[in-house]
Amino acid sequence: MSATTATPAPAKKGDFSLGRILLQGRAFFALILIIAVFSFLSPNYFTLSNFLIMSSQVAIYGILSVGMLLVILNGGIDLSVGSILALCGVVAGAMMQGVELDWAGVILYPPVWAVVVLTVTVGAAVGALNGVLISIFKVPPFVATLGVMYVARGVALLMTNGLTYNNLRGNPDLGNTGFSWLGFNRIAGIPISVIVLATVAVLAGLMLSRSAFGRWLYASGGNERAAELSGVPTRRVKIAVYTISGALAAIAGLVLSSQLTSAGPTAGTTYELTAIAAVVIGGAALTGGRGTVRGTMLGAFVIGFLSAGLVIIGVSSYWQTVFTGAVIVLAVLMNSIQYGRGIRKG
Amino acid sequence: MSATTATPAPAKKGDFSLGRILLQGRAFFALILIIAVFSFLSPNYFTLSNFLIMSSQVAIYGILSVGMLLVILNGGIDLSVGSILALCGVVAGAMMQGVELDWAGVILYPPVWAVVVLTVTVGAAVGALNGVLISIFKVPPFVATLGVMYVARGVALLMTNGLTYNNLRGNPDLGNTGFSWLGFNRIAGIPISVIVLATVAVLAGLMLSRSAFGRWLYASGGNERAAELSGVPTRRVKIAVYTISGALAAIAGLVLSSQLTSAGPTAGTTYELTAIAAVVIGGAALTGGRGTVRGTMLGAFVIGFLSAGLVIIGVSSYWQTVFTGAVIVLAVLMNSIQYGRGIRKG
Amino acid sequence: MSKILSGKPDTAEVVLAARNVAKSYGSVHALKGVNFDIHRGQVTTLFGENGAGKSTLMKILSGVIQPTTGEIILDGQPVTFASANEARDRGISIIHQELSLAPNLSVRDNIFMGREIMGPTGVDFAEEERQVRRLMEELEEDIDPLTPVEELRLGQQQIVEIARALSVDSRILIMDEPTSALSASEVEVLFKVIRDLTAKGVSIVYISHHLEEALTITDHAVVLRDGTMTAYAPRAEIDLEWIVRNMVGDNYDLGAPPATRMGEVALSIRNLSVPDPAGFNLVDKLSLDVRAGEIVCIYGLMGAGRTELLETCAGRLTASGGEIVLEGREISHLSIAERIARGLALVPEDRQRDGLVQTMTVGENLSLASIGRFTRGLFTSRSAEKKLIQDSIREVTVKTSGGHAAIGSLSGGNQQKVVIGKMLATRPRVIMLDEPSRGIDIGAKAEVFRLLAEGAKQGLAVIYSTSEVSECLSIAHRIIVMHKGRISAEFDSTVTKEKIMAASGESVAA
Amino acid sequence: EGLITIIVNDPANPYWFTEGEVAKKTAEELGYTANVAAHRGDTNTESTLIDTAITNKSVAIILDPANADGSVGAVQKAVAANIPVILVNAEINQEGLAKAQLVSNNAQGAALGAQAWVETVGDKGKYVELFGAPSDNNAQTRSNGFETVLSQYPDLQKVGQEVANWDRTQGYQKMQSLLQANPDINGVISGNDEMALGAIAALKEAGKLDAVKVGGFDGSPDAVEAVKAGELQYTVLQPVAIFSAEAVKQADAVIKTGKTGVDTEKQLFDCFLITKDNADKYTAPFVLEQ
Ligand SMILES: Nc1ncnc2c1ncn2[C@@H]1O[C@H](COP(=O)(O)OP(=O)(O)OP(=O)(O)O)[C@@H](O)[C@H]1O
Ligand SMILES: Nc1ncnc2c1ncn2[C@@H]1O[C@H](COP(=O)(O)OP(=O)(O)OP(=O)(O)O)[C@@H](O)[C@H]1O
Ligand SMILES: O[C@@H]1[C@H](O)[C@H](O)CO[C@H]1O
Ligand SMILES: [Mg+2]
Ligand SMILES: [Mg+2]
Repeated sequence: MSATTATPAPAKKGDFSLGRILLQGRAFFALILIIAVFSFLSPNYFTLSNFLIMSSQVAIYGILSVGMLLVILNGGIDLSVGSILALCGVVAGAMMQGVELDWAGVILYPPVWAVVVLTVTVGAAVGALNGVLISIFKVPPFVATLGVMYVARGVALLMTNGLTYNNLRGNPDLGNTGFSWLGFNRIAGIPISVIVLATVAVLAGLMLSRSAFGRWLYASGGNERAAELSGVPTRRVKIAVYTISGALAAIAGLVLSSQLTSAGPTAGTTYELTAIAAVVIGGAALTGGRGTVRGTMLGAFVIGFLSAGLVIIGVSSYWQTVFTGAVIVLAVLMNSIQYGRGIRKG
Repeated sequence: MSATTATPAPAKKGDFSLGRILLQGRAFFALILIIAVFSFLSPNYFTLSNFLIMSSQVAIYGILSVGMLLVILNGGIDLSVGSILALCGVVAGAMMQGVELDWAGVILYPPVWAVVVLTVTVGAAVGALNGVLISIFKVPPFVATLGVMYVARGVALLMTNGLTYNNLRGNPDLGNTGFSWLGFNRIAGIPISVIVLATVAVLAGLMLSRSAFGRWLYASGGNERAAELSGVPTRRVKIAVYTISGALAAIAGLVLSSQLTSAGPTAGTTYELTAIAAVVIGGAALTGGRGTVRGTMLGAFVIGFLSAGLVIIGVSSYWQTVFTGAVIVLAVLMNSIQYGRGIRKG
Repeated sequence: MSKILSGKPDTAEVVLAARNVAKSYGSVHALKGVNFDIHRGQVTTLFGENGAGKSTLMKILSGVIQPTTGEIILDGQPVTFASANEARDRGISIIHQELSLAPNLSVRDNIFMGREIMGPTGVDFAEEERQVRRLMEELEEDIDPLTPVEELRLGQQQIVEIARALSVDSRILIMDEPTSALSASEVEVLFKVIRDLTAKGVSIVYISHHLEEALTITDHAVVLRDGTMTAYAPRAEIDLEWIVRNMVGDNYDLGAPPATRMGEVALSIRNLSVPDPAGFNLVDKLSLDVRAGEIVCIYGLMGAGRTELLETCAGRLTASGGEIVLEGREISHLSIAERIARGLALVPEDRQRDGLVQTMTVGENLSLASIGRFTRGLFTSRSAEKKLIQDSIREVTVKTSGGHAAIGSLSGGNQQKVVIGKMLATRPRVIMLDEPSRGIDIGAKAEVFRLLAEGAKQGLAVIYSTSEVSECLSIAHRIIVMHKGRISAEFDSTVTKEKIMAASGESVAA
Repeated sequence: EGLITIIVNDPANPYWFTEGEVAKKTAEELGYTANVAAHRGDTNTESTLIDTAITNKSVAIILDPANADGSVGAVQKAVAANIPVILVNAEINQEGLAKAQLVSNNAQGAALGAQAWVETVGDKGKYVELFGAPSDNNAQTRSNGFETVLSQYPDLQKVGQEVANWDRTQGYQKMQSLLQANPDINGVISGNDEMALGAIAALKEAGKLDAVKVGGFDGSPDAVEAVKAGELQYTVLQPVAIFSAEAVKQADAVIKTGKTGVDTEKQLFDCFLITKDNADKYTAPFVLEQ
């Protein structure tokens, strides 16, 4: 996932791995510091099993953050991801309960793969709605996604009448078991959710650094007009970006409801803020055009490892709130000090 | 509160009042429409007493929105207002309960005016912290205020240990009665909170349209570098703007705790989003430099009258969520269609 | 509608033509029915005042905007372009007047964005980089393809813009003021490239306010005025006087150094140094005194450090050593606002970035730096402000429908006048202008210089920087040449162009 | 007969959902019209809803208060407008305002739960507790009730307590971290069912559900399912269906006679234990056939 495209300082070919990482963001140090401090404070922190569990908690935020990164690179913001997560969880839940076809008088139980595909499609569609509002109807991203945030949440509540779908395990007789695989299984000891996160991150990283689409994304985030005049299909890029963000929110919703084996309409409230925080801690600029997947992953892990650590050492939930805020500001403060230097004003 | 400064289209002198209002924002139509529809649906909507009650509900959001408008005009955003509101409510509550001076072995009961002054000072100080982080340490506004949002909330929770202060009526023996005046009394039949809102709005409108500071604010929101080179003290303006926003959040906190005669640390959650929505529905641009107090007031009333109306006609709370989102998008969509026309890209 | 005032149509093949093209923005008629021909393998130059409609016409020919009425004829066939992309596919590309680069991307990414060279595993970065290196060699610029564009100075960014247009291999290349930020030697290189291109049959449209420079390259000249074509002629029939007469209807004169009474030293710069983060000094122990009533011109190549010198005096940058003394008082510790209040004003180089507040009206921009002048007590006085704005508009002759017009509706040159007017409204004792003539037409330029001369007669001290030698030889009493942060020579107004250029470290243009 | 305004906390929790539905149904059976609104724990929203109830000329308000201290003002306002208020599920810390406060006997329920919990977990070992929203008195009352019983067993050691705000996802995440900090626990006691269900998901994922026993509180349908499946040891049924209906009936009495017909303002409704043994008697949400 190296992204030559957007490293703040021009990177020479030689100093690839370490030097680059050190330079790239203080988020890396923040993470090391967090791990060191908590390992010192609790013997249970620095264990493989804890890292795996923490990573699987990070997975939800991490997947959202990757979508958020794309949106932010494009110069936008997506406040609706938490609601889309909930809506998609509920949609999946509804399908697992069976889709009643009134006119045919039958109840269909789609197989899990179909549930997954349909759910991701719903997420993508809601994301595309954001994209269309923003790129065609010129509604500012903050407002469009704020509106969709309310609407999606409301629809999720209406669909379930406020209640939570509980039975997502499926039924062998109906051929729709397997939903909990995402949340429960492990491959080579690694939780599936972590593997999903890694896959999403690697694909997004490749896309950003290797594909034409990636360059278009950075270009339209950096100067939309210039990009447009150079032949970048900026509108399509924008719609695509929000669509991807919506699809990733759907994936996060699937992972979360699989972990909980239940899906409720109030899930994911305020997750958009956490995702944005991860992206920004990871060194991306909210003005667009600057940021990397690697940074964002670091940001997500900083937040996840911090909050898990605070629970493990038994800090009161109020202090957890205070620390989270302080770390967000401090991590970004360090980042902006770094950006400030050596760059010509402009 | 007329603000020539930011009308999108060049306004001729003649068509002052009506034509201007009609042009200025579809928010006005949205408001009329909302009032018309609900008056039709419920006999209880179109009554003086209901308008006064609804206006006193709008007061809280309205006061926050005025602060938010200043911040947004300056090209920033303030996510911390909801938390500051809660923190200040709690601070006021704590003072009303008496300040224990351990070393002196006495409990001080400051008079209400002192409580008000001190609380507003606390709000202004937290706001100034935002301002300093943003202008001196160059932390992006979204992040700085997101961090402060968590920290302020956490501090409020810690101060009360999660509980709510109940007894804000004071005690005649202690000479600290009168706190509920803000929330309960009326002057000439108009609730004090509405009068506070009107005062805040008129002062802010005058400041924006007639004072040098107002001009500085629009200028630095429109192009900070150019403003700076024209002698605008852009840093001081920025700090001032966040300080005012913090102080207004404190005032909103006082009004709210006075209305409720109690102050809890979880008050005001997500109010920042409502305030932002009001500002944007009122025609301000999130990129800074464009917006008026009148528009923002219209935006706040649109949101307040809509949600009150939905409750009055007994729409389910899920549909309320859906409608709120839809109205936000639609109002802004109409606004951006208007902006889109006739303006040369920058 | 258009009248051919002189000359007859050239025999060379017309590849692209506009027929009766008109464009209106609401009540503004930017073009009022223009005919315009581009000939194969030749350079057609378009002259005209600011706001004459040159850029508008070019944007129409390159598909960026669509005409209100009229036709575009490509190779004899009427065509319509829905986008710049479509026009580019048909072999037409354009270098825009305002830079259109993504600052966050590297030079390579900017040149190839939207036109990626694809390899088996995605974008073929190596091939793109190779091509960029070749282009840079051709343009004789030492710019690394991987440098982020935001780290380049303006002139280099303009080179990138040119390289991007060249990389397309178009048949028709439109250049809208491509040299406004280039030095004379860079312009020379560009002209060499243009000659190579025309030799290969590429047709060029060239727009510039540097009239003499443009005359050295052009094959045909077309003059636009108020959205109408007023003259056409082949190279053989035109000279400077012809252009100016057709452009502004009158002859012009940049003026001569005014006879003023030189007073005390108004601004004294002593041993001033400004460091670059990279280590060297952008301004290197520079000393300069300017007296009241004196006009000083600073000439230098791109990167000579003029902008840094002036911005440091204005207070935007901090010096690492030395003193700035305004009328006998050291002002290094003062803020920008305080310096303005003491009578030191700067008209910045980049009007879009540093000069104008795009969200404000013409009037609000004009009054922005002198709010104190119309504030009574707590509040501003509407009538006093209005008067100030009207005076300013008259004084610097801004072509606008009035103070309430949106700043973006003005042409580039008129926007420039607003920036100058804004700083003059502060009633400065010393005014510094960084490249005040960038992108403004000859008439406006003459007006600006007349204004400065007027000011000087009343005791104003004037410092302006320029990259055009002829501007040094107009109203300046004294000409300073800067090179690598130092003063390399100092002349009085009787000096020749050649001497100035030699002192700047520039090879004298042919 | 007039409008009865019913204000619940957040219908996204099945408990409050039932509370609203039952109240509404009862009111309609008695010939009233009814609106159900939700304040979602925000005292300001609650105050707004009370305003609306006044505007709508409601004849009575059934309120599940948002905050023991913070809701006093809102209730006062309704009382000042001469609208009788009946509180359900949660209390306010002031008597004499509401006509009645109908709540489950949280202390009794907590004791009942803790007893059952000791029976399944045993009298020694380590456990953690999931705590509800601190703004709700019920959270502390239940926690105290648990403590009273469990502290009698010296070999039972509480090694952790986390606030999970009555929420399933938070219960899940907090449980995951608690498990890391205390891998050797053998019991979890939870202030409500939603948090317990979150904890169960975390335990399942960690493969520890067999070793760690979980107890819930509320008697929500999902929890009863979990009890039947053997994943949750028990849940304490709050008679919400009973007292919501009762609240409306008392409101009706107040409207018609001026009195609730019950002597005390605070009326406690005893909770019932649901275990595998009697889970089949759970016939409708929050209803246990006796
Ligand atoms: N989008 C627009 N909206 C309104 N007016 C416009 C717009 N674009 C151009 N104009 C007007 O059209 C006229 C022609 O502008 P144009 O940019 O073509 O001038 P130009 O000849 O290129 O001038 P310059 O030498 O300053 O670049 C000007 O009066 C300008 O104000
Ligand atoms: N001695 C030097 N060595 C290398 N680079 C230099 C040196 N001096 C200046 N530069 C480059 O030139 C830039 C200074 O450009 P600046 O804009 O100040 O020059 P200028 O004389 O104002 O030219 P312009 O006509 O562009 O305004 C610096 O940012 C730096 O990159
Ligand atoms: O008593 C109720 C229920 O336990 C619910 O689950 C959460 O809120 C409490 O007030
Ligand atoms: Mg032009
Ligand atoms: Mg310069």
